[in-house]
Amino acid sequence: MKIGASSPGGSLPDKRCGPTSASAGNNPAEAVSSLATQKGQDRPEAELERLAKSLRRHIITMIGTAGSGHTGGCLSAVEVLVALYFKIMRHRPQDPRWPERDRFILSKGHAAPALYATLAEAGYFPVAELPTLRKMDSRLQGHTDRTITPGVEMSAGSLGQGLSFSIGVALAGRLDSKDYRVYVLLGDGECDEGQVWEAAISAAHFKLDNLTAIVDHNKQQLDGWCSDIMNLEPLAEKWRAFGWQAIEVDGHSIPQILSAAEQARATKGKPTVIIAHTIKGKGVSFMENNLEFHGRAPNAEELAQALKELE
Amino acid sequence: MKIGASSPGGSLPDKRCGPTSASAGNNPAEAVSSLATQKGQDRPEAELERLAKSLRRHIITMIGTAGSGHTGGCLSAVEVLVALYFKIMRHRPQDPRWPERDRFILSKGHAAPALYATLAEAGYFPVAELPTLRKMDSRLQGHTDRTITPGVEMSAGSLGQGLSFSIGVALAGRLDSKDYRVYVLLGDGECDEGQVWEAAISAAHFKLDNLTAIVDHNKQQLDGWCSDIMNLEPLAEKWRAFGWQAIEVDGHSIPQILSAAEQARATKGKPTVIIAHTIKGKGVSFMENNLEFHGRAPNAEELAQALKELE
Amino acid sequence: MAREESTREAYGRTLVELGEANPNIVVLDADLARSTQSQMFGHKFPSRFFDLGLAEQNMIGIAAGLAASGKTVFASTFAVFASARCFDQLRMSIAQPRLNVKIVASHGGITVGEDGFSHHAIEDVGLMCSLPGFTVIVPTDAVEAAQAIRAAAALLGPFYIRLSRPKTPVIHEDGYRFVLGKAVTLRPGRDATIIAIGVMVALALEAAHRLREIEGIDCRVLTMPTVKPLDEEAILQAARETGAIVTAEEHLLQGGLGSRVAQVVSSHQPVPMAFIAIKDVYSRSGKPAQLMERCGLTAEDIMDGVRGVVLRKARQMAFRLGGR
Amino acid sequence: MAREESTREAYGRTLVELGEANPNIVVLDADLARSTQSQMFGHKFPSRFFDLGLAEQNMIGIAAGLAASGKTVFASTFAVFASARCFDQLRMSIAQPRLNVKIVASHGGITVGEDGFSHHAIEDVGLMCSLPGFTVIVPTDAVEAAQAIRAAAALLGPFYIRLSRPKTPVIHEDGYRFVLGKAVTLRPGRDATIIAIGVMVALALEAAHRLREIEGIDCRVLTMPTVKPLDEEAILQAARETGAIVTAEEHLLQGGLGSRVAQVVSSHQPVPMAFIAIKDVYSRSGKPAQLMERCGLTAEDIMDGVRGVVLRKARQMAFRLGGR
Ligand SMILES: Cc1ncc(C[n+]2csc(CCOP(=O)(O)OP(=O)(O)O)c2C)c(N)n1
Ligand SMILES: Cc1ncc(C[n+]2csc(CCOP(=O)(O)OP(=O)(O)O)c2C)c(N)n1
Ligand SMILES: [Mg+2]
Ligand SMILES: [Mg+2]
Repeated sequence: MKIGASSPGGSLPDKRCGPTSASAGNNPAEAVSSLATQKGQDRPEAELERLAKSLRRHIITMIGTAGSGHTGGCLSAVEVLVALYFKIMRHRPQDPRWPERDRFILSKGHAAPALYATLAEAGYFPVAELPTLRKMDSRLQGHTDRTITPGVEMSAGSLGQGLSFSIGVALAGRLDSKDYRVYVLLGDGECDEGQVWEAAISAAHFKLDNLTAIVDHNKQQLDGWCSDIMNLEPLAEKWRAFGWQAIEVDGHSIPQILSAAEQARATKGKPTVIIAHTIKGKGVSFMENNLEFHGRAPNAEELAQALKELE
Repeated sequence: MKIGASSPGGSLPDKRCGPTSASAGNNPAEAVSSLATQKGQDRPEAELERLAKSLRRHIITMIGTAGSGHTGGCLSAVEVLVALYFKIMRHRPQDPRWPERDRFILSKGHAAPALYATLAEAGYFPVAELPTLRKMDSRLQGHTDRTITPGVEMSAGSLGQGLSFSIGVALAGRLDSKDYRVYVLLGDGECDEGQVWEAAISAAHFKLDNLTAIVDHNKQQLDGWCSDIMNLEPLAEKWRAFGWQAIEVDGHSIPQILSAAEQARATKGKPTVIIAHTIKGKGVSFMENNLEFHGRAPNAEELAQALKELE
Repeated sequence: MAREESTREAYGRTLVELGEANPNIVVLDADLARSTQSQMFGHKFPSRFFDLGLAEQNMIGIAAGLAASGKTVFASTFAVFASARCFDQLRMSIAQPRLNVKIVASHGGITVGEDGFSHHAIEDVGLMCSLPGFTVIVPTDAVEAAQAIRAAAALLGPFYIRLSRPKTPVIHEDGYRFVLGKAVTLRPGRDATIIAIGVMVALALEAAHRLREIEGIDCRVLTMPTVKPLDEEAILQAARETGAIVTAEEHLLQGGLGSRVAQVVSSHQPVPMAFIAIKDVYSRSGKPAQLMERCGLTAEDIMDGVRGVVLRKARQMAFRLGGR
Repeated sequence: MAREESTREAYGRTLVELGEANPNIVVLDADLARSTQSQMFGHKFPSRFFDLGLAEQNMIGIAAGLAASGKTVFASTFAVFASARCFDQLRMSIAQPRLNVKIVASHGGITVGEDGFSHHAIEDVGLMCSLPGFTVIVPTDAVEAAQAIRAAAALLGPFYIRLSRPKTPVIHEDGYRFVLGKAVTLRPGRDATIIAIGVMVALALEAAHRLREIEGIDCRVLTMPTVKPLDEEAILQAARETGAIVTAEEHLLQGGLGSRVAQVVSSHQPVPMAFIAIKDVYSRSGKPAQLMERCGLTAEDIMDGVRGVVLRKARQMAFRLGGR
């Protein structure tokens, strides 16, 4: 299962991935806050934007090649993933189960392609592997599978379960006096699931300030706009009433995501949720807010068109 | 399954049970608001208090005789049941499935004995049947069973399910242009269950103003105080953030319950939750706030002592 | 057998017909109406259609409340969510009170394909058969699905109907009449009986055909669309007359058709059996046909099963004739 | 057999012993710690005990997250809630990733008694056997329960252990050693085999004793505490040597021990079988003994089952000897 560190397809040098770099290394003092330690090696915002664009290209190419998959909800989550994997989290692509790593749990498992593209760019496995998505014997399953994909923490695909899992990981961190942080990404439609609210109550009860949830608030679920299918608003108020700090950001603004993560880290005694206002299908004109692309792949023509937009 | 109207054990004359009385009869105009129609036949508050006391005597006797059952959560719900069955709801004890009836759904199914005592006093079946609780072949099951007990709307016992059921009943009322109202009683511990919040979101989404939930907020669940086991506060805020009108009352004050129900009825476009602050084990000194009596029956001695207190 | 239609398309179409005839029908879905095809009803009768979002538990409870108020309720989502995500709700709110709710679940089995294990319902039939009061149906094709859905609508009580994602061959002729609780003999035969359901029926027919052509083994083929209650008569007749049974299902070995048939056979007429079913493992992403092959659900697998039971039956006969 | 202890008491006691030896053990409950006896661990090791309130789904997810982080996790609630209320969570979060979580469920079966059907777990064993990756154990008595819990703690991977509410006779001697995956012969015999689990074991022994005394029928009695994976060897040996099998379980006919044994037997060595199990119906409130009688779970029912299979075996023999 161990794979080469640098991916052939243009991944960033792995020292940029937080404390795996020489400067952050194993020094616990430096490892405490990856946000802090990375201050010095900040890459220009433009580079992150380029990275986001490249993730989007991977995503639509993978899904287009596979012929099925959830395009819209992958594209809306890109900036969140870029911010987490290339700025916020400390992690070691060559050592995916490094015990001190910050954890990212993808609760909205149908956005697996977005996570795979991110992991590949970060160096967990070769970018060349991405086109195997959804193919027989691929490590890149239609929905995440923790047993075969390096860097994937949880098997998902049945929605509503990731926050509970994350609480378990956060509790374990506390029990073992580890200072890793746990990030979990949920869909907004996913917040219909009762288990999310069972979990929300308990995370607040346990005062899990090492846990940050992010809701990809793209306003759509499978059958339509959330406001038509099952109105979630006021979403931030719900989380606050459940004992969480809630921060609303533009989910396509990496600086806003970073500052919310910093605020989450600084907040003691309660978990934080970042409500990331996003656009489903973001980045490709004819996919944006287009319900059809929730669960459908672009055909060859659409793919070509989309890639052109993402040049 | 049909049984005599008046129970041998001192039930109130059935004309007091809302529109089954001659004056309320089948006149739809009068049936619109049972609270209103009953204004004229208000019984003195003292009589309701006597009724509450008598329900408490039934409850502890039934559970004591059965040798098992959930004493505390029955006793905390008594005033709510008295207010509903003897003041608020229009219903016909001789015709338990009367299509126009207001519905009461006991979601916290372990409070079945409290419901049975209420139904017997209202005339659904003889008070003499109460001591068969939990016995083989009794119509009075340990937890409610809609298939055999007159007046029981839902099979319960696995917590967290009654609000969803009630929404179905409320939607059916709307589809059939019936003006019945739906009342559902939940435990506070029960509100840990995610299904309750799935249901809460959807009731608000559907603007079910014919639905009123009541939370028996006795601050205890099975393993301890809610604040220790799984903190629910701020409970009213949670419901409000989920789109409900929330009204907090002293759950042992019948006038407060009545006025909250009136406010619920008058509120259009959203469902209402009445948070009834209660005392678990209410009415028997050594049972009040005594965790032990969540799920245990009084022994002979305790029963005698409790009955003395309730004289 | 040229025509193909998915059973879920038949569902959407039939729902609309039923909705036209019966204003009492209400349809629910849990944010998968565009996949299960319940949306066809929703477009036609928006006031009687409720999409509950991603909340399967709530959907079941609401279905129960509507049914308790006199509605005939259809509730749909993917098979894995319809069974596994809300089992306690099905149990408490629908099965025990025997309320009039029809759970019509699309995307049964592994032919869901690329979505992977989270979306493969491989245990749903067993789970639903564990609910006293439920009738469980796995239609063979779109023709039978439409009729089973009508039968469910016409009868009071809880039903589970398992549909498939892909288009599948239409096997029954237009004149075919589905009878609840009855097996259907698709092919006579004396050497062994294949009892198949759902997408396995076409493969069973193919296996029987090839066994006859190549090896001269004469297989009876039954479909048993009503998995609960079973047509015990047909099973025992097959056991008596053919002396060997192979079951074939797109489901775990545990709790499904095969395990139910084995209990009937063992109780009355023990004969050699083989079970074509998914072994104790979760599947992965892949094309439906690839997954069927990996999971041992091909015509060849059925043929192997038949060869095995026929051999064991022959040994048993020889033993009988030879005495000990 | 004079001593009685409930298997859940054995659980509480064993958990504390395990917790002392292994600081890596974490215990969860869902507001039933005072009933499941997990509270004994909670009192001793409050920092490693989490009571999650009435939230079974969340409990399973949290268990998975803890296990994925290296903890050995025990999670308890009543059997009906542990299986039916969170099946999809068990499937996704624990079974498929094969995480190290031990679901120890108390209050299995109908011996729960007066609480009624909502609290009677009659389908849990079948459900849990539908989860690839899970080992499923129904201990016979408190002695075996303690050992099974230790065995589960010592092995990586998901376990389901079903315990009972009432005190039950201690059947195994103190020197007894539980071996995972192995049946235990409690009594030799040649005419038929009774395979029993849980509270049915004592009744099976009684039935065997009385059949021998009164009718001269010589029954082998096996317990099969590991319901998954089954000890196929012991089953087939019993089929070969005694030619007739009766299973006995406090569980639905559907999906339980009997259905699993029937598949093994039919696949290799078909013999007459009878199934002592709960027919397709929910039970009600009553004393455990009354419910057992109503549901056909008594020593007499087992005896009837044995008489039936012995008769069918004899007929089959006669048929064999006589030829056709
Ligand atoms: C429990 C469950 N029910 C239903 C589905 C089918 N499903 C897949 S994606 C989806 C919509 C999810 O909406 P949202 O969480 O908003 O995701 P996003 O918009 O980010 O794609 C649904 C219903 C599922 N995967 N899991
Ligand atoms: C789904 C489910 N989980 C667990 C139980 C066991 N149980 C019965 S009562 C109870 C506590 C309920 O607390 P609360 O809702 O506050 O009831 P009350 O205090 O009014 O008695 C529990 C955990 C159950 N009946 N259903
Ligand atoms: Mg969305
Ligand atoms: Mg309470």
